[in-house]
Amino acid sequence: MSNQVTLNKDKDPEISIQANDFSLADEVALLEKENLTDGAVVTFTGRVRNRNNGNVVTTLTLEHYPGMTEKSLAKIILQAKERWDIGRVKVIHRIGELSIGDQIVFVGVTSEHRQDAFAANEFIMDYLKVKAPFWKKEKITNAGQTSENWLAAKTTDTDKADLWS
Amino acid sequence: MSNQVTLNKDKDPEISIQANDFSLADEVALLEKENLTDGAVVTFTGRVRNRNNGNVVTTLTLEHYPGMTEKSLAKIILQAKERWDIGRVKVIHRIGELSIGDQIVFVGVTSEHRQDAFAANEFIMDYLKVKAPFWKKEKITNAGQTSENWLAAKTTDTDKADLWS
Amino acid sequence: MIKIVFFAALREQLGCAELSITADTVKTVTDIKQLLSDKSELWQQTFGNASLLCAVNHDMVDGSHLVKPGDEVAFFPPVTGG
Amino acid sequence: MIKIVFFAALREQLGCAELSITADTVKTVTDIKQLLSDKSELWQQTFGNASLLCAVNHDMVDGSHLVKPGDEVAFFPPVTGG
Repeated sequence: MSNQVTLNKDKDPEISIQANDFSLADEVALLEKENLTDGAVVTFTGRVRNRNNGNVVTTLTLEHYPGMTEKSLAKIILQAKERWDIGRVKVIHRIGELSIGDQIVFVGVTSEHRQDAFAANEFIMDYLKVKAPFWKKEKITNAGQTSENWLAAKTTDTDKADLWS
Repeated sequence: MSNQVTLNKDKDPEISIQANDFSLADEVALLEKENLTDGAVVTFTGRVRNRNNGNVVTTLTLEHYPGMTEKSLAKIILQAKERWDIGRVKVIHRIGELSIGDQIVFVGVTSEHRQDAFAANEFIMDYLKVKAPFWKKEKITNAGQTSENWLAAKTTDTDKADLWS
Repeated sequence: MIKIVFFAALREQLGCAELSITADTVKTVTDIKQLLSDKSELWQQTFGNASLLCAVNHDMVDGSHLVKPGDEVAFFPPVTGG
Repeated sequence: MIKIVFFAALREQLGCAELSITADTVKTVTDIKQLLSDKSELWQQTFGNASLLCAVNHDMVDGSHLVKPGDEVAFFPPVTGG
């Protein structure tokens, strides 16, 4: 319990779990602000697609496990910093109901040399996909019928994350 | 000669060589506009660093070979499209005199699945570094003395590009 | 007491988001699973799913992890964020 | 005629951005290099640099590439953009 209080009080500026949308430009501006040593900035933005496994998606709802989400992301970022020579990092993940085309997730990484930012960014996304406690439920339409489904985890995501270890 | 005229007339919307700055937000908005199939957007931005090889950099001047630049970038983008399942691509490279912190280069790639956009983006940057005819001259200050130097190509860049072949 | 929380499809299948148990009879995560499975056939079937994950105090653990009073134990399906 | 262009450090070293030669006496890129090297000691030294690259009509080529009237031949140092 005291653990959670600490997490909330000293909110990690590298991580944000939020219902609101975010601005890519603002996030990159923060990564670059008064940062004249890092020549490379790599961003990943994940968005809601209009189709998934052949179904027409109408909305996507993101659930998460408050507290553990932040802790797992902080651990992933720390691992990335141990492996690569990177500067600043920001991870944003949205929760709640999202529509087609909406931004879901943002990962931004800066580094002096580009290969570090590329590798660290992809590593963070790969680990987020299999270790951070988020779950997606999609509302789909099929032959006029609407239904809601929890997405199944993909073995391809697990396999991809395993490639880093 | 007729070759060049054709290149200018049908200006490739995926490539821009320009003296002016660019807006990351605008470029990403164009990559995402009416694009509801691609869930992944990866961007790379390269900026002028304040130090290089231990010297204090004051300005960086970019020269290029008009015509060949566009042709070589178009070829690199084509190779990326042949290798990965990607959606939209944009490559911007600035020319002329730039200051510390200025944006130099932008690569944006969208894809349905994130690994394609990550790989294609890094591939385009790696090939641009060793195949596109740009040259950097930096103005540096060392012990109060200002001098201008053409940057030397790095074998690490050549080695990194070779990893893709 | 040990607080137990459920997420996503698991929460919906069980029709339960959170419950508490006394720590007297359980030593490990596997003990908690067994205790919950004994509640009803629904709970037994649900906890028979081998892919279920468990976290104690926000860290992923396996079945042999020891639990103690005050712990928060979470069960959930494989994650699908990003 | 064959148009020959130089870029970056090479252009500055030679003090020349562009020149033209008649196509009569040259068959390959290597022939052009030899012809230019014969201009002076400066040109000879400069073209002795093994890392120099060559493009004909905007495509990278090696020394054995055949040239013809109307071609644009470029010489330049290894590239350093990005």
